[in-house]
Amino acid sequence: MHLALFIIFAGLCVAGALNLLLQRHPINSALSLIVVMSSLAVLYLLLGAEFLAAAQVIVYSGAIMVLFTFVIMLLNAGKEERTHGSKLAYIAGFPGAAALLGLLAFIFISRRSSFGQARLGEYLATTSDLSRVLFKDLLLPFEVTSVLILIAILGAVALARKEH
Amino acid sequence: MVPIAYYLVLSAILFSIGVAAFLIKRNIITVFMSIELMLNAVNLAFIAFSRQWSQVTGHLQVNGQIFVFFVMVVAAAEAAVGLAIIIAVFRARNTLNVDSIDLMKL
Amino acid sequence: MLTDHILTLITFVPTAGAVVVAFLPRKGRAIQVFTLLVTLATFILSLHLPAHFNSAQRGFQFEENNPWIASPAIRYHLGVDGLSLWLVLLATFLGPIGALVSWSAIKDRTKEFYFLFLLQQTAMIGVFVALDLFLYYGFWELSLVPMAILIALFGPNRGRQAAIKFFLYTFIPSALFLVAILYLYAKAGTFDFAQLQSALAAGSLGIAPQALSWLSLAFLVAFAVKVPIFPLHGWLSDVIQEAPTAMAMVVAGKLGLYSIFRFNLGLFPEQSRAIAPLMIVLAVIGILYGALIALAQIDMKRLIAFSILSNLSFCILGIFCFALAGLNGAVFQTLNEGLTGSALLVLVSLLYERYHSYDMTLYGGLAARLPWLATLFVITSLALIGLPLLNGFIGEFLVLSGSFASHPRWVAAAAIGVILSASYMLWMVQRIFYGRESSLILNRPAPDLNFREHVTLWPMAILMLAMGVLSPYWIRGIQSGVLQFPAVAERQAHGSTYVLMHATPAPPDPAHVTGGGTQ
Amino acid sequence: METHLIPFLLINLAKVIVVVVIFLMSVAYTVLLERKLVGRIQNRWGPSRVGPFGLLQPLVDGAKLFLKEDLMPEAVYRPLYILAPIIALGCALMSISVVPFGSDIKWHGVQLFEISDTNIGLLILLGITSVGVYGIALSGWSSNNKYSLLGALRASAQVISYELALGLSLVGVVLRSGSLRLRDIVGVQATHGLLSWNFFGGFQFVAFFIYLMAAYAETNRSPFDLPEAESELTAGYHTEYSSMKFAMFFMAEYGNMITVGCVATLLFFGGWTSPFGNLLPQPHNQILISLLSIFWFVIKVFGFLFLYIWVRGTLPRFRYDQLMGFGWKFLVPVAVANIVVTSFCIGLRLPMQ
Amino acid sequence: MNDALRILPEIVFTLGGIVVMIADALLPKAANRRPLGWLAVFGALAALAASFWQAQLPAGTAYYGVVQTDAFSVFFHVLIAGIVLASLLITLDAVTSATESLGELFALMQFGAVGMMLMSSAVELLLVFVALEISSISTYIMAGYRRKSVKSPESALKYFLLGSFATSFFLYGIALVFGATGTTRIDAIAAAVSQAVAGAHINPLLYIGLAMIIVGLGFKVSAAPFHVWTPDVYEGAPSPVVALMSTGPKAAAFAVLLRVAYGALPQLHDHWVPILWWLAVISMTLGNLGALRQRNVKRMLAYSSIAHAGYILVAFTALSPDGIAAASFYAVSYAAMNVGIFAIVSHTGGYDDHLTLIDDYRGLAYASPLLAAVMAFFLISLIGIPFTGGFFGKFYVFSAALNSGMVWLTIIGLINSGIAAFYYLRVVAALYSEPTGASPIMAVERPSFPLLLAIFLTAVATLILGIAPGNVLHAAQAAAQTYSSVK
Repeated sequence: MHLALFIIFAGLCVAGALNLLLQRHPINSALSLIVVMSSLAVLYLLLGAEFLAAAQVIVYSGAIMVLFTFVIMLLNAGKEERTHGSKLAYIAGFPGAAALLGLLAFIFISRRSSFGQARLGEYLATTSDLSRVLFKDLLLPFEVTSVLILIAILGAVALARKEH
Repeated sequence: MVPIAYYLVLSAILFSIGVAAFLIKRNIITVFMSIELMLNAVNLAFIAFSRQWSQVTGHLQVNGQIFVFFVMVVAAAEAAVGLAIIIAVFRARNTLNVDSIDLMKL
Repeated sequence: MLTDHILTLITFVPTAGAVVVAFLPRKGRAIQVFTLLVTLATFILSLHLPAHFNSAQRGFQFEENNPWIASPAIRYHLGVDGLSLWLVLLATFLGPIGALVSWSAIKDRTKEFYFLFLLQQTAMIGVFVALDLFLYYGFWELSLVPMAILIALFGPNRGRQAAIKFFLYTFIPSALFLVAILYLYAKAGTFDFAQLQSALAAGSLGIAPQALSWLSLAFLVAFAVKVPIFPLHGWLSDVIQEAPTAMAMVVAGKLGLYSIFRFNLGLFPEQSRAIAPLMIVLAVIGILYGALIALAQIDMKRLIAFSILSNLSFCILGIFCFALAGLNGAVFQTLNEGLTGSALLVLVSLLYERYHSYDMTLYGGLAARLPWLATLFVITSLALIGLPLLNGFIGEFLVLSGSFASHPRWVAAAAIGVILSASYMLWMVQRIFYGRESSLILNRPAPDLNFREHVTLWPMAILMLAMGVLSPYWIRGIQSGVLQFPAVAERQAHGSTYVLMHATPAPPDPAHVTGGGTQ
Repeated sequence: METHLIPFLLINLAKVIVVVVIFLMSVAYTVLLERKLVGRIQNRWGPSRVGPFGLLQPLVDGAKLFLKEDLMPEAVYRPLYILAPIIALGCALMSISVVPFGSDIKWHGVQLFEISDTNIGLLILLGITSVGVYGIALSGWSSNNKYSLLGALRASAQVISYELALGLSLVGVVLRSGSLRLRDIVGVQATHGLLSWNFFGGFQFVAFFIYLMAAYAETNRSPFDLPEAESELTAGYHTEYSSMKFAMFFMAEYGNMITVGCVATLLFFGGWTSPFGNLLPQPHNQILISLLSIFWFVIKVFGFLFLYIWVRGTLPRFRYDQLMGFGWKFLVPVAVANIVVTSFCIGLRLPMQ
Repeated sequence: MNDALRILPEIVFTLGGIVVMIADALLPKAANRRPLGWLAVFGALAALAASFWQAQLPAGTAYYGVVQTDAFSVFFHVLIAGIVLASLLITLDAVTSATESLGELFALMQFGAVGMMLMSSAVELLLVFVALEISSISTYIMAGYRRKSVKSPESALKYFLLGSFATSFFLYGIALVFGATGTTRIDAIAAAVSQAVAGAHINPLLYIGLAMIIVGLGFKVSAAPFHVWTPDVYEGAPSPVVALMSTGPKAAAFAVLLRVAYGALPQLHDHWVPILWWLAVISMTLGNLGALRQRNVKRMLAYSSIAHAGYILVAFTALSPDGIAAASFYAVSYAAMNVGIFAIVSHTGGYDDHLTLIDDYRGLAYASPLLAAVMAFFLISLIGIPFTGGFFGKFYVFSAALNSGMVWLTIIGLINSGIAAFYYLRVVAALYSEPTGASPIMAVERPSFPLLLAIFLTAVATLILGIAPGNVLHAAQAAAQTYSSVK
């Protein structure tokens, strides 16, 4: 069942990602990305990260991507124009990305035994497991994110404010 | 039972698609979305590695998962700021095409 | 206290003066007067050096050697020997002259001018006295900046281009020079000249011979540009043309030549000898080429520029013949060039101040109107040509005689340069001062030298005569410096001072090479 | 995992069907309830023709909506136009899946009164509600209509803004129970009846009011129903919708109302537990116990629905800037303050436990 | 409490930012925001003092080993506090509250400093990441602060997109390193790697992870070929902000790179040295060649900053304590001169950048001899003329590289610095040329007190670093001792 679920949702992920790449309308891209993110949430569940699965849905699908769609709607973004941007992007970008993928995939596959197998229900990380590490070992990074968020708020306010 | 390597390969695929999309998409918002896709790929890698190390050490390792938590927070902050910037640019230029944002030539 | 830190004082009094200048009011003559006083003070201070210099003693005198930076090991190490002694004096001597000659030539932005002028003064003196390679490089590079800025600021026509040209010509080789210094430091762990010298001579650094050749080449190219030596002289005429007189006086010659002496001969005797044939050829080409081009000039400053090139090539010839006489002559000729060339530039600038042109064809028959100027012009020209009794003769004679034995053919060719130089100088004198009075002269009546100009020129003229007549006094000091070069020291055993020497390469004798400069 | 796969799936399927049917029915009757109540508040009768007291009205309404012609405007972006109501209703239905309706009773190892019992039930609820906004947003955008778009924009901004306050208001409750599992949260409120409810005993009334207001905004209900403000935007995001698709939006809205009510009940009012704690004699019959628990649950949820409708009938609509200001400048700071105070209280009490 | 002392400067900056932010909210709308700037300046001063104070703490970690106070982090703390202080002084009068929301800007600068400081002291890659984002996001925002201009949001956008792109790479790199070693702590990674090296089975993921981390940080320090954003961003962003972002985040990113290279993966130096070697060469060359073509002062300085990043990378290849010290020292001297020159550019160019071309600067010496002189001084320092910080930094960097046998790198680098002289000199020459007609440069005002103070401080720092670098050098060398176990 694990494998079946994996194949289904991994397939959804890849399909969504490719769709993001191929669609020309930003809203379609956004929706494909939501599909990717939600499927990833399921994969997280399969890997035993239930808190993160929920967080994934809440934060990514529920907040970040809503923001994206909101902005797409607000700016009434139309279809992508087919301008020919930098040729370099095509010349170097695709092979580069493909090379990266090939390299990583090769390593992952060739060393797959060293990574082990994931079984359903094993190593389930509960919220309290996470919080124990979060509030002890990683207390400072956690506290510091507050500064980050403060900056984001300040920035959004400062940038979005109307000129007086 | 699924080899964790599959998850990692998936993450590599998503990351590469993200990179490609970043480079070839022409709409700013979509470009930004491809960054989000890359971050998601990273998250998957973190969780998979976290699981791998749980297996290697024999007890639960959550450090990788916590990383993901932070990435999410950061991504949210980034999205807020980034979209504010995009709106500001749109106000000034009335376009969302990357190639049109060219008042300053490289 | 004064004697302990005399070199520091001499070097940095101009800097202190520059700082004060920065705060002086622009109105009135305060800046000029102050600068003159500072340069005079420096000159007087520097007189301390020959007064207390012991020419019998080998090695450096008036040394100051304090740690500056712990790691990398950089020391504040100053000192003079016979080689640098007169060059320091020449620099400080030209200081007041430069201030005087700029007195009325520089009318606006005086503060900038004198500030940079004094800084340049520090840099030049610093180059001559620094014995730590880092410190030396500092002064060396620093000497470029005020020069370049002043050229850019005060160049009448193409100042900016000339300045940039000058800077790039000198700066890029300097970069390689720095690589060489760093390489030496990496190998030896010290920047100290004396330590490096002994270590290199002992061959204890484990540097491959090929690397040593490259190192010496890096040094040489940087210096050669600054001299300049024949194919690297592209900047010279432009800079001489564009630079204010006080800068044109010092831009060429002594810094580069001194450095070749000090470092190429001092640190890389073997390699210098290896490259000597090439350098001699270049020197002779430089002599002839400079002279020939000078013959074709109608612009006085360009003519002087090429004559400088020609004259400096004599020094190169003297250096790379590796004969004591030639080396002595080269140092002497360096001094000559500094003096005579400066005097000539001052004179031309005085003409320009009066008639606003450097075009020789516009002049004519000035001798009757400006007898003093004409007199001094002639004296200087004769000195440059190498008339016996004047300084130029001694230098050229020593160089030619020193190198004749080893390279007779090339030296014969170089001797043609002497004749050529006589012709273009005399031609210039003839064109400007004799013949029919030109319309320019007629239309623009101008006074003869005023008091300030007399004060500027006569010391130089007297010095030319003094150096010509009392040459042994100078040579003694110079020789004490020259003798300590490993290249020379080994031959000193079988040859008296003025005797010609052959230049067969011989392995350095460790007993001699450690003799100089380490105490 | 004691159970075999097949019975497990079958029981779960049955649960889902039952819950969905009941849920949809209650949605229908909530509509009726609203019409009736508002009618009373406005001094009218409300629907009264179809069936006794108009009880059959929802069925008729439903039939009408189904039979109506499904208009597909020319300029809409079809895929999304169709997808939007599905998302809206889907999310509304999904969110009920983690809600426990009654006490902890298992049959064949399967929880009877809850479709899915997970450790992170609360988070899943939040997640699903947060996804629900796409329904509105996409509907507005794909309709290609100014009013719809404005309504959708308003809705998404509003939902994003209030989600923050909503989430923060729940933190106090989670702190008190130390779990994200809804059953655990109810569990800590079960001991002393009313007194141990989070609302009273947990001193989470501030949180509750924040939750309440945020929930109104989240569900686009009056007084925060700006996205469909008929005086300004015709019908907001669903202007272009008709027939079945409109009905789906309609059902989603009321479904969300019910879910919100359920959540409030679970988090603040002790869920299915009796308000009187042990004061009332406990029946020994398992079935009675479970029925009783469902009874209490339904009563409480009904109370909320009543409150919803009551508010709608009495309060005027906010202005948009007021809405945003209220959310960001009042609710969020108060919610944060509530978290700080609560965690201090819990922190001080902990050593004694 | 002890833990808190180890992040004292960060705490001071955070509090400073919060105070400014709240004060900004409490002030009436029309009120002048300038006092907030002074408030922020005092915050920065306090942070500077706190950083100095930290020097006497014994080296050690805090918060369960995620931050480390040692000579290295103290060095960078002081540097960053200094940079922020100077940048605040520049901002104080450059930006008026009439045009922008000043309070937020001051708060952002301080918050950004928190991130930069934490980057230099973090020994846990997670914290590094969060800190990096703090510093990056705050600079993204500040780059787009000049809303009247069209270029400013554009520059913010480019910076943002490419910066986030780089962050993803950095993050993926961390993930791979984590996958290979099972930890994200610098020391634990080092231990795991040396174990792997000893057992001769190095996980290839490490290599890719390392490369990706370098790519990510390469973007942040604007090393070529990851530099494409730099010119546009510097051109569009307000000059006072450029003063900060061209130095502060860069210094911090270099600190991270040092920690990663020398702290976590010294065993892999065979692999990262060649990468950094090429990055250094490409950065220096592209930076200088790019700068040659520029007519806009800010763009020219942007390309110059790419070249300077290259010089710093040269120091990395030295693989010796001297290399670390040289990189640290160069970061200081670059900060001094670059902040200084942007102080002047921000004043003469104006907040709206109405004077941007090199030709526009013609005749500054006539309008304001002092500004021109100081600017020339900074330019000369950027060229690397002796007795300036720029020279000593370059000297030290190349000395360290040569000591490790990097002869070609040194030659390439120094030839580059020779080429670089050309474009700096063009500006110097322009400064001292006669202005053409009614040049607007003649209307340049006298700088206000805070700006003068900033210029003075940076100029003095540049000079001292050139003449008496002893103390800073000593501190840098002490910092380098933290990772002296290289090789």
